[in-house]
Amino acid sequence: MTPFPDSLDTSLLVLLAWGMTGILGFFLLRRSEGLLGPLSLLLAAGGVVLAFSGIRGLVRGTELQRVLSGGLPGLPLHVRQDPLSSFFLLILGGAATGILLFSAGYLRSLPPPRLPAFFLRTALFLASMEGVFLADDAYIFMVFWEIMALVSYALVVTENDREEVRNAGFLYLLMAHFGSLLILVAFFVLATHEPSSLSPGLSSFTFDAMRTSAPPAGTALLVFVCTLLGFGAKAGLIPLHVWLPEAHPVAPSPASALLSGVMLKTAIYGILRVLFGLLGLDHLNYAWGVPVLLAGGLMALFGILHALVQSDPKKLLAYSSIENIGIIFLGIGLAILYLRSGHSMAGEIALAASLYHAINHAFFKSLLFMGAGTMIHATGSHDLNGMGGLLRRMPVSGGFVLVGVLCIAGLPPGNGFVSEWLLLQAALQAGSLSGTLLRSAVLLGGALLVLASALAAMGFVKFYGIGYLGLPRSEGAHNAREVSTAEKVGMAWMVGGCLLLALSPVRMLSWIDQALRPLTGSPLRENAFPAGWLWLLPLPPRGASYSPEILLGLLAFLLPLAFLLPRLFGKSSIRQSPVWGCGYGTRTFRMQDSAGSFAQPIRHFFANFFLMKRHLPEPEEKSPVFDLTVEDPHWAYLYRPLLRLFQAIATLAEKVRSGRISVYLVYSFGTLIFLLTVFRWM
Amino acid sequence: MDVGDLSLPSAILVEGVQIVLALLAAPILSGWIGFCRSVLSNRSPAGILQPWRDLVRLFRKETIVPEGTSFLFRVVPFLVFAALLSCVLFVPALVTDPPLAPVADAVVLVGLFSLARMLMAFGAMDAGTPFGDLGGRREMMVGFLAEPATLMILFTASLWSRSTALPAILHSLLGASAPFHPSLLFALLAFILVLLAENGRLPIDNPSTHLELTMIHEAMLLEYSGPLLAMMEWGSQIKLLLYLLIGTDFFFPAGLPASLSPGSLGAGLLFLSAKLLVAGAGIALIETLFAKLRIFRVPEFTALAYLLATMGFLIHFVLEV
Amino acid sequence: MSPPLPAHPFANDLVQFLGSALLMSAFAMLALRRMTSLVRIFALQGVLLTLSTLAVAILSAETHLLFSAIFTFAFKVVLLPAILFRLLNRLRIQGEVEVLVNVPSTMVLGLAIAVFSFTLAGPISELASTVSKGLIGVGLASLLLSFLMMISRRKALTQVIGFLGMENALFFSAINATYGMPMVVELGVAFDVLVGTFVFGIFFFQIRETFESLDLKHMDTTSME
Amino acid sequence: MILTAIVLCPLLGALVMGIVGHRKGADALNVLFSFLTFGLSLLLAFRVFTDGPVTGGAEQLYSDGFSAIFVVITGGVGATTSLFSLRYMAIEKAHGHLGAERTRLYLALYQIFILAMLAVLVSNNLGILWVSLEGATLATVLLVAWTRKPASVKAAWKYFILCGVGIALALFGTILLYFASEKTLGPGGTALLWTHLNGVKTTLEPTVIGLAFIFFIVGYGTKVGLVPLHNWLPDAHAEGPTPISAVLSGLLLNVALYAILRIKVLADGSLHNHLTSRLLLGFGLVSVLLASLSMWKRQDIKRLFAYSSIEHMGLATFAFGLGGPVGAFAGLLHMTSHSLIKSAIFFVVGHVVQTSGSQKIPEIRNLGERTPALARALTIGGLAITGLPPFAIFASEFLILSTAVSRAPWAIPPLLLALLITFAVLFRRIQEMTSASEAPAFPSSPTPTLTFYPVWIHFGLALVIGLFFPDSLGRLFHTALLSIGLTHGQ
Repeated sequence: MTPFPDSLDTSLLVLLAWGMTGILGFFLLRRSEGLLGPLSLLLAAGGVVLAFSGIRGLVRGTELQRVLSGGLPGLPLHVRQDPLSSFFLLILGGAATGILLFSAGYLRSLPPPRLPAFFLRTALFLASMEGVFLADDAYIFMVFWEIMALVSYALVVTENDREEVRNAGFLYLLMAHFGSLLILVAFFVLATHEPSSLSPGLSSFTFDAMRTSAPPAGTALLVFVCTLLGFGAKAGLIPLHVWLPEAHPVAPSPASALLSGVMLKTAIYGILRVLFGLLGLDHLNYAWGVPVLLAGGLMALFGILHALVQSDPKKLLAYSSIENIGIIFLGIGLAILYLRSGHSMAGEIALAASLYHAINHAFFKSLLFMGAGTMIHATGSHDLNGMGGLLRRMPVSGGFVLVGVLCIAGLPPGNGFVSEWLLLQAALQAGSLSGTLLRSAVLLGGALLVLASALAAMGFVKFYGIGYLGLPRSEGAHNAREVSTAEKVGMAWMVGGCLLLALSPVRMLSWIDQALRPLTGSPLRENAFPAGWLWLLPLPPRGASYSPEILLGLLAFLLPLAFLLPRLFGKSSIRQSPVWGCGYGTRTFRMQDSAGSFAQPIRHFFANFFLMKRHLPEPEEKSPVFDLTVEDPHWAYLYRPLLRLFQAIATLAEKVRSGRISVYLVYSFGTLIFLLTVFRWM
Repeated sequence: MDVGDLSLPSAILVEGVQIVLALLAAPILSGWIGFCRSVLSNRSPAGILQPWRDLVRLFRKETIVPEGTSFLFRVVPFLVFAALLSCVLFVPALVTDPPLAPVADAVVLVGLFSLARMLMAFGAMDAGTPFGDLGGRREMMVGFLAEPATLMILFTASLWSRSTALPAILHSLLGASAPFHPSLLFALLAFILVLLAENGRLPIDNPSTHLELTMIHEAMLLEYSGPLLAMMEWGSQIKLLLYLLIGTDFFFPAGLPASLSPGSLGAGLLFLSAKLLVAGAGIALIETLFAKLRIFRVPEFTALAYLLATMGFLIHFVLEV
Repeated sequence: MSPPLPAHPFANDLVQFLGSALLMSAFAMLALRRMTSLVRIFALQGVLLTLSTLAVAILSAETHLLFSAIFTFAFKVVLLPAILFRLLNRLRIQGEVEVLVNVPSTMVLGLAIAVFSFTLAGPISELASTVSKGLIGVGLASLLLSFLMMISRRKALTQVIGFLGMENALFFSAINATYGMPMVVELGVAFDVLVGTFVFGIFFFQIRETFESLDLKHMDTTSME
Repeated sequence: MILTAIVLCPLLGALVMGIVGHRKGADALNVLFSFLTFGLSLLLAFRVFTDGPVTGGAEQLYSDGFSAIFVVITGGVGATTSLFSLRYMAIEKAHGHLGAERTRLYLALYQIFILAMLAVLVSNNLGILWVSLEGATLATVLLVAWTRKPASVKAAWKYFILCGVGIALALFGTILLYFASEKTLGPGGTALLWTHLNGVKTTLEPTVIGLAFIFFIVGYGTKVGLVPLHNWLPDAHAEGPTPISAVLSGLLLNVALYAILRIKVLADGSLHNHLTSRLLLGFGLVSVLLASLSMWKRQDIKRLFAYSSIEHMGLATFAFGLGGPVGAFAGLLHMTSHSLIKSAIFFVVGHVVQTSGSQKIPEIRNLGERTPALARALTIGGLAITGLPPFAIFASEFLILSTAVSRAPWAIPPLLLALLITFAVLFRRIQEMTSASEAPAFPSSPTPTLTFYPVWIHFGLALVIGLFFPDSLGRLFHTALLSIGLTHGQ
């Protein structure tokens, strides 16, 4: 017995505490909003504890199990914290802490009557996500999964007096429900043999039972497809992604941060858990990796392209989430491909890379959503074209956002770069595969990844350049103020997370390796880090290596050098002066690029990824206006036709109800005669 | 895997020499290119040291910062310069494996390049002028295809060594039995295109004009003046040098000394400068032969580079494995 | 088991005859159009039922059937027709009932149904230990015929009569297939039918006062959306 | 003894109501009687589950675990509904919709209705079962027509004719059953007693039994609301007074399905084939599909939930068709949770309609602001009824689907589709009604707190079943199913 509770107990305690705090806060906040700060701190403390319990689980590599009372007869609640869960608990705890600190300051802007409900929902949301990570049987997993969907829906529709908010929320919940039905099927197929009687019964729904299940190839494929689509619906897998760019932006920013930063990871967790944990690596086919790989690549490209043409910063971020999830999928696809064709090292690295990217994304995406929130608050506008010049007015938060932007753009020495670097290293092992088709697929995936990250750089130049730099584009932007301390602290926490992830990749990888070993069984640790904590050398001996610490050190050494260089040639003074306006009068902010015009090359070059409606002004128009709307093609080509189809069927079903008694009698009569005939002559 | 197989002092020596040489040689190289261009176009050349003269003059001028800019505008030039200069430490120039090479492989190099590009774009957009935005937008547009192309080229070159570590690639190419690989030919073509695009050369961009409608790189620097401008210029000259170094490493690796004996080092230095001069002349030749592309054709140009590189990639698997 | 029966051809013929008469009456209901005559046919069915019950009672020496015969007479020959006639007068319903399906085709359909139910009941009748083979088929046939009549008529009252016709058919088959159900059940059934009829009555006045007519086409226009 | 008492109590209630129903405070008396019945039903259940099945009334009354569960449900929901209708009627009176006489009629009929259903459940004699079910029909017909509005009269008439015909067919089934059984059991009383039939079910003549079962399922199926025999159901639910809609959905449909299941046990015994299971599967699936499709275009809130009742009855039928321990268990669980949740929903809907002055969904807006409590309850109810955890229906649907995957995989895609559509439609409508919008502003009437006790009680029970299913209850269900041998499926 350890003096204090083991990591699973700790996590369960946190779950309980979060729920309790939520309910408590719901009633306290009705009395006075002043309590928001301490209550948020309470939640955040829970996050810290959770993160530590996750780290403990990772360091010790322990697998703890409990069976709690409750659930169905014969199927009590099973909970389990193995390294994989621990890793995702670390993500949850780490990201949640920062977000909660931030929201302590941010939520003051929320209309007071909405505050208690929002607080309650946030707390329950965190608790349910943790429950998903801890669940160890299909029933309780689904329970937490659905609660998570519900509460997050409630978060999305916080401002439910707006039509588009309601629609977005509905679309989201519908997609989520669709996904969970598929997940259910996957579980049912996995729990192959039906329980014979109730009292021991239903035990085949525990994950332990599923781990031992050995489905035939066809069934395994069914499970694979259902899992991918089911969790994909939550992760924004194309074409099931349409809800994501609608729902994430309309939620209040801390909620968006939770949705994009953390909740998407539950889908990743689910896929890993079901495919690698329950179905088992041995039942996967290496060929299945290819569609996942390509789907991931296309997702990445599609997501970032649509992010580029958005002018609502939060929508931009939402689409970029699709890109990042695509990168993660790409890694998973690569992993399946390599691991099942006997290149365990490369596979391991690919999988580790996608996990690494998952945690990276959790941190910088949350940071950026907070940033977007502060931008919107400061300027009162939801449009990049109403911002600009913010870095000058809010230097601290602006600086934090700059870090996030550099990280998400996948640039060294940021943390986003580490995961993408690892992924590329894995993709480069394509040569060891057999068959030109496979190799080309892998390389294509790699190429898509590179293209996507290059585009991401452009997208975030747009995000930051238009939002934070240049001249203010609106009155609101002109009078923007720096954010409150709590918000700064929250963002600082995230920045700290990003830096840690950027600078200690070896430590992080060893943890991820702990998390993956039970799934893949192939040890990364033994031969991955021969050169110690300083050198990231995934493929020894002559493989590529990377050392962010030294790189940063060098930059830190060269920067002052660069500052000193001009002094060699004599000193020069600095003077502020207006820009020369090419002889015209004063320059106005309208001379700058608008968000739309910045993306023009993209729309021009990737025209067939978009559905564009242009309106060009006529020569004789009184007030000529050029406007352009870009739409996601999936609406026009997939969803609307589907809707029309269903409506047609429903209208058909209406014909049954003629409302005339005689007709209804005919129904009964016909049914009777039909059944009798069948019975007599068949 | 500490600092290569050299002792610490000699390692520091090598890297120091490499940096100093780079700092000195970069402006001279672009001076040489300008020299060749004017000779080829029957103009009287301005002399190889012209860029150095410009730099010195700029350094003496006072800095004028546009109103309404944030601190970022002033920091960017130094950040860019530092990022590009750091690359010099990783690229094999004097010896096959520079001591610090393990810190960063080819991918990191490309990453640093795009870091520099992004910062430059930020600086340009912070000025809040139409030209700044225009330059930033166009630079990123060139970048988003040139960068993947660059990576593809590096990958193609790295196919023999299965590693993106520059020294490893170098050794495998030096040790390669066949003197000539079709995949490398594709890669070379792609590399030339990328080099032109990335360094703002004709037919993508014209470093020697400020013609509003066509300029890219110059547009970003439009609001910079004095030492800030100098850092920017110097930085981009170093970038050009780096590209040429990488090119020679991959496609004409011959003559890089593995040992540190003064003799071989000197020989290596001679070889290197010869290669660089030839390459520079080649660039000048291309620039005089081709006309400036319309800006909308630029993506097609870079896409061509990207495709060539990928082709080389696939060809390697079809023909050479 | 029912006691072994003395060979009694006449009795069998009688029961068979009554059964076919019932079937005829069901067909007649399909064919006829006048309200009053429909009610009369219904009363006639009551008579037939009573007779067949009596016959079976005498043949099978089942005493409780005597009670139910008396009961049937009182109920189906006297009480219900009386109520119906009273309704007819009170509500001033007379004249033709317009049909939804024209009579000839209804008849053809009815014929088909009769054949169908005979073939269906064929194997079952073989099992019948009672006096009358094949009368289950008759019962089923007249059941379905009354059903068909409910479908094919429009006035509310005709549906009621059809409904009662179904009850008669059921009663008939009960008697002939199994010498009648247990007493409690029969009483219960009868009670329900009685209540049902009263409910009908209540309804007619409600419908009357809400729609000024008993024509079902008012009832058909459902107030859905 | 207990069985007689449980029948006599509501009978007495009916008489008393018939006499003093028009007086003041009679409705309180009604509540009293209903809770008395509930207490008795609990007592009965306790007896049954401690020392086995109970018979009484010269073998005419009988109750085993299976019926006991339904007795409890009927008693309980009947009691809470009486509580609810207390308030509902008060508001109706306040609006001047009804006078004392009508109240008396209502109360008396209510007791009779409860009586009839209990009689169905505890009667051992299949003939009496039929009689009582018919009686329940007659009682509810009058209750549906009770408001005397044209629409309700029409609905009641439709209900009357369709169910009357159906019931008549069921009677023919009963006759056939009797015809088959009296060969082994001899004529007279015992040949229709379920206990005796169950003893000899293997010797019954298959052809006759098969035929009988078809008549039974078409007949009683009409009352269950199986498609395509369901057409009376939406109107009857929509046009009757809301408490009646609640008990119709919550109890009557269950009772009818209960009758079918009783017969199914016998039929399975004699048939030795999959006829019954297949019939149930088919009817269930068709009902689920058509109901979910029909919900799409509904504009009337009560009709909307009526169709959802059809869907859930279909699901339960489907579950029993699947059979097997889990399938049957799931079916029973589904019926239980459905009657809990659906009746509660109708309670809420009743007040929603009263506060909004309309049943038309487009005219019901802004609930969230006008009556937050109602909005919350409606939302929770909607989530619970569409099978979202942690409510009971999720548990039952979980089990149903899990069994279907192994036993009727072909049925999975349509089922999932139907569930998805139902969820989409129901949730969308509720969202429209609750969330704020620029709609004609109604006077925000204070929501009656008293009536919320039943609602929260029901939801609370559903929650408990869904999240911490008591093991004891599980064993109860299991023994119940064993007691009539539904557990061994095809």
